[in-house]
Amino acid sequence: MTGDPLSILVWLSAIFFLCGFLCMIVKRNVIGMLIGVELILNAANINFVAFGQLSRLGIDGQIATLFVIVLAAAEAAVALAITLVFYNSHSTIDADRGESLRG
Amino acid sequence: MDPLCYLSLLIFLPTLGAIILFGFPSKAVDAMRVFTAAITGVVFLMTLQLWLGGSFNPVLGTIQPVQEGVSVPWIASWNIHYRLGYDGLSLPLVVLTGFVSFLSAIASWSIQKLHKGYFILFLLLVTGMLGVFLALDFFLFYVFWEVMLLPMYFLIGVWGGPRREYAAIKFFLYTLVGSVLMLVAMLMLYFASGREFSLIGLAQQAAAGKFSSFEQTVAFILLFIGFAIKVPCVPVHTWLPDAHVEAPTPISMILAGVLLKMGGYGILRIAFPLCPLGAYYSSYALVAIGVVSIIYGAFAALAQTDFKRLVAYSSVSHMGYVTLGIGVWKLSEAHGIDFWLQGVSGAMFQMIAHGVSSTGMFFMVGVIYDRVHHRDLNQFGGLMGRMPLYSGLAAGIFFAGLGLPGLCGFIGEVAVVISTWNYDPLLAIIAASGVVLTAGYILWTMQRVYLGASYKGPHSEEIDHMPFTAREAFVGFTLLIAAIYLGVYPSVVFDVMDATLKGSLETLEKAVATVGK
Amino acid sequence: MNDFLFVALAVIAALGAISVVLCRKVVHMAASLIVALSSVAGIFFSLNANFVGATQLMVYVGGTVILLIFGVMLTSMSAKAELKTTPIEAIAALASSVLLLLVFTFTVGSVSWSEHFKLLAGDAAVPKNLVEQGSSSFSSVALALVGVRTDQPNAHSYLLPFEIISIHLLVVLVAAGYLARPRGTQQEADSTAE
Amino acid sequence: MQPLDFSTVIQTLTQNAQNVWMPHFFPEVVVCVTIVLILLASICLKRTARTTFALALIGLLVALCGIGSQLNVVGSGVSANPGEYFGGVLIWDGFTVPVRGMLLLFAILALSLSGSTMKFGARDATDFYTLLLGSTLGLLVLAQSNNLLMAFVGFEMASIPGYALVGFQRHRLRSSEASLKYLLYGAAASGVMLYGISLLSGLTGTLSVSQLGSHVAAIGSQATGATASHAVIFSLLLIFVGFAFKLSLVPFHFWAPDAFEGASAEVAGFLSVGGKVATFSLLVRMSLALSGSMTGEAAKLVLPLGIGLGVVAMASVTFGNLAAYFQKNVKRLLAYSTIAHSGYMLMAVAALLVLRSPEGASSGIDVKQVTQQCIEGLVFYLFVYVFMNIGAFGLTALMRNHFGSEDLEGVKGFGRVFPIHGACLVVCVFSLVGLPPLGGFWGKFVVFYSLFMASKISTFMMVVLLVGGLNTVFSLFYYIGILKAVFLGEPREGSSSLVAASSENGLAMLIALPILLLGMFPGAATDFASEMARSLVR
Repeated sequence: MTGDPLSILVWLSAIFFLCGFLCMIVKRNVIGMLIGVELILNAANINFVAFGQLSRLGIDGQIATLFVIVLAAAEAAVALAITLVFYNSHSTIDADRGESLRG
Repeated sequence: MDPLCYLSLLIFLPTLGAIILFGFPSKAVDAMRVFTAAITGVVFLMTLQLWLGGSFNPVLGTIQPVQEGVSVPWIASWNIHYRLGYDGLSLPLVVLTGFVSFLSAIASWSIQKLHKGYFILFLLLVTGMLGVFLALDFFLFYVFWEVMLLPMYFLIGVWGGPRREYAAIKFFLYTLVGSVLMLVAMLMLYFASGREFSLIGLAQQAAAGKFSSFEQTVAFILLFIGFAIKVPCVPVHTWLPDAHVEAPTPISMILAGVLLKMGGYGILRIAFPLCPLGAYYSSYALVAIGVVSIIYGAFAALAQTDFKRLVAYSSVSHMGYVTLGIGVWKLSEAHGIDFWLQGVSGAMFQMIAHGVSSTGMFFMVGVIYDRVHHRDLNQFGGLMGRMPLYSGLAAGIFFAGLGLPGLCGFIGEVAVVISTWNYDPLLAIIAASGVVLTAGYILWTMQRVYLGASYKGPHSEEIDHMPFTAREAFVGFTLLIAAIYLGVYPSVVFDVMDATLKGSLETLEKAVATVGK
Repeated sequence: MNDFLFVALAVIAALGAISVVLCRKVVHMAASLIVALSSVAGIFFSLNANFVGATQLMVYVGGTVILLIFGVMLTSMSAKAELKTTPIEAIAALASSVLLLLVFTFTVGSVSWSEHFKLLAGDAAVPKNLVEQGSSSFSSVALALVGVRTDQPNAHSYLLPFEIISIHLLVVLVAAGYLARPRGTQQEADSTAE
Repeated sequence: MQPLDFSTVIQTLTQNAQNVWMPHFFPEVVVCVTIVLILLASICLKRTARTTFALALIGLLVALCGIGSQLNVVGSGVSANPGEYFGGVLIWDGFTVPVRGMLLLFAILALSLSGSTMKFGARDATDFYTLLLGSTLGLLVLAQSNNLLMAFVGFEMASIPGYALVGFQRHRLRSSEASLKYLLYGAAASGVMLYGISLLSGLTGTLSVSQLGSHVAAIGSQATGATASHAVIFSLLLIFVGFAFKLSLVPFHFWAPDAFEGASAEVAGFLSVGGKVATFSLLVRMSLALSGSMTGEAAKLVLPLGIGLGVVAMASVTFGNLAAYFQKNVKRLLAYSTIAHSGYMLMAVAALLVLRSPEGASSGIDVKQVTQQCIEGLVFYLFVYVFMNIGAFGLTALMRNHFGSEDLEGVKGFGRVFPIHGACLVVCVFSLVGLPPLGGFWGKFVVFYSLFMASKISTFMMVVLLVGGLNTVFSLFYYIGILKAVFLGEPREGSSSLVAASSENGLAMLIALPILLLGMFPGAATDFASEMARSLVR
């Protein structure tokens, strides 16, 4: 790893991505998985801002981040609503408990 | 009338009838029966008009009414044409289609349920069959080939016997495999020829050596498998006994009388002219498959106790002569194409003859099945006494199937066996022994069914309740007369096709000879 | 100083992200997430991306995470609810993370970025360091969102996504509203097909 | 830094509105306005499901008319001024205009279908139609985006309402479960895709799709090229995950059967088709950009990419068909068939990449022409698919309404009780199998043809072609299972008195007729498709 700030940021975002990915795999709880998604989206955000500020991408990077933040918020809202519906009907938010759809 | 309109009308008249049938009230069963019979009758007359109406010149040996076939562009950007036409190869089969459709429409009186759907699908089927024989564009041919599948699936699957669903899907599946292979071959040739779908154009390109021998071989194998399934040749014949046994009587008649001929027709119309080299290289395989089919079919027929299954296996055996006759292609300095021409003519005649005799045999099985509700050969016997007229007609038709001289089955088989002698005497002897086996199982069957003490098996009382009707007698008589006529006066068929076959075989010979032996 | 802060923030962010994975309790996960996201916001500030940093703090940390915590509370998962990981899952996770790390190392990680851009760009547009970034990034971001680009005249203008996302938010609101609406309030709602 | 005052901004905005929004993006504007109107109407007017339905339908029809007036761009292209808008965020040309038309047409079909088969209260109707239109808007954006960020926005706009639509039947356990699964997989896939986008944009320094190729080529030609090229491949793979998810390609298909079984049949029909049309439109654009202008080292990527797509396509087709065979539920069966059909469509893209690879260019074929041929096939396939799949799902909805079941066991004899529905189902199902003279056959035919052309470059494509062909045969097994149940099975006691509403019959025939016509007279449609391809590949 070099001391180049861009490299540091790319590696940071890789770690975020990895952690998010692991969250999706390891956690069975819906909220846990959604947190994983947030991490992945943030990984992308770090990249966007880093490439925007430190390389050619320019303000496109910042704008992309803004959009991602807004979309993530919207997604989180719907996700929570769906989780609630699921919880109301299944009394659990363990994603593996949904057994009726298999095959 | 403009020939294009006339041929289109011929093909689509049954479809039109099917649409009109939609409007019939479901209760008017008799009206639907008569209507369907009338439509197919008109179709039959129209096919006769093609043959006897003076528009067909048998001496020409080319596609008629116009050299290239009458056509309009269909999908212009793909160079696909709606191209129709007929020659000595297809005309006999077109007439046969009209004939068999008409008779099986009459035989369809015996259908007991969901009449409207049955007759609609029946008429659609007729459209598909006529289309296959009249199409001169590969793509159009393919479309009609598949169009015929859909009604057939339902006709077997809904109106068939106890194992109808199994039989229907099996039939469908086998044919679909074949047509997918055909599709690949079609794409190959289309690509290699520079976007050409016209069968005549493709054949010309093939004759001019435009396709490489690798392409021709691959395409031929693909095409041949596709058609062999329909014929059916032995390794891929297993759909046939099931489909025949489970199908209702009129549909069995169509299956045996027309559908099987599409295989032979396809080989002669498409596989050979489009891939002459491939065909030449594979000729020994064809002959071998033909011989195996003859013997295997005959032995299998001997082993059957189900009357209809026996007739079905006899079809496998009889159609083996077709494959055999087509395949006996040997370049020889001495005789040129004489022997091969004889084989192919014999095969063609065999197709027509089989169309008449096996249609009749299936009909005869159906007539007795309608009464006694079983087909177990071991429980038959002595029908001659109970139903003398029926038994007499049946005997005549079975003799035709047996290949008795003077009846239609004889000529084709003899011609094929003789030409095989030139190809390979051993195979000829084996093929000839098939004739003996055929005689064996047919005579044995006749003895088991018709002779002996008066029938006392299951439902014997029904025979008295349901006498042999005039309608059934009409069908039987017509078929028997046709069988005798073809047997006594075979040149009626040979005259039509001689010039065409000779011309196309010479072209093939030339195409192969240029490449070198 | 700035560089030191930058590196420190990056380390904190990375640790936060890792602890999200390692924590077993949902609430702890959410707390770690807040730490990680806030440090990322700090990094954005130190990169002169002030607008984005502020948004990150307000919307992400202030909104999304709170939403998630609400979710935890509403579904009455007792805040202590533990999420156990079976050994097989742990092994699978370990294996896939090692695999992914390897992939990263050999693809993204091995690109020498400064070299890459020097060669790629060949123009002056590439800033050499953090300070060189224009301090105007706030207004240029805002203007690009309404379709006026001040930095590069023919670059993408984000008027359309900006506008259309408002409709999207409206639709999302409707969706969330529908799903969250109690069922009992409207009888005919239950006569949905089947 | 140029002077920035308020009036400049306002001026830009109005100019945009006058010159770009209204003439070019009229349909999108109309859809936006319709969404707002529906919500307003639900506040102001007396709420009935019918008013909302009418509003939504009128909105979509007006939007479709807007497309109709733009169609002259196809082929001619010059007078209507195609090009990139909003600084290249969106593209508006002879390809996207008809694709958007297709999407709108499809939305109209889905809307009419759900309007006539789903029975819900006024309040739910408002929400349902809003979500449907919102998702459609996302698809429209996705189909014409020329910017990776915009594509992501489109993806999310189409998906998020989709999650809610799947869970629309809140009282059903399966519905909420399905929507949760769909959501989790979808969110993960879009996150991965976004990460890929961020990497790719960082590596290339652009978000523009149309400039992607030249930028990637620039990377490949420089000293650090080797490692950077690896990174490019990695990021492309990540992006492809998002596409594959949306297209339910193996191995990202897990959500499809669950989501489609849990959702109502109408919604399943909507999700299965809409996403494909829009995503393939973008995928084609990306493939063209990637393969077109690349030279040197980077160009070597194209052939492996094409072959990779071919492998994915084969896997999808085979898996979809095999898995469908074991299904007892019609919706689930159709879900697997969707997976298979995605595979068939992907074959066209794979062929396109193979043909445009350097190996293709050096083999003496007319690359432009064969590329057009591939796109033509794909477009035609998509167009037929719109009808046949929505038809199949719609008829499943009718089965559910009349027979109260969506299981093969439960719908026995449906075709006998409702002969018109039955006939339409035959058309849809046989078209899905790909039998002539139905549209689906022609779709497969043109796709197979492009594979055949590609097999001249890479023999592997012949394998793909054969696998595709054999799968057509496999697929018969399970498709015929539907027909077997519907026609060969005996109807249940008492079902013979059921009568179908004439509106249902009308709708079913309206969907089945184009399939038949497209099969019998595909000429006009293929010509149009090739015009579209021509305006994409100049």
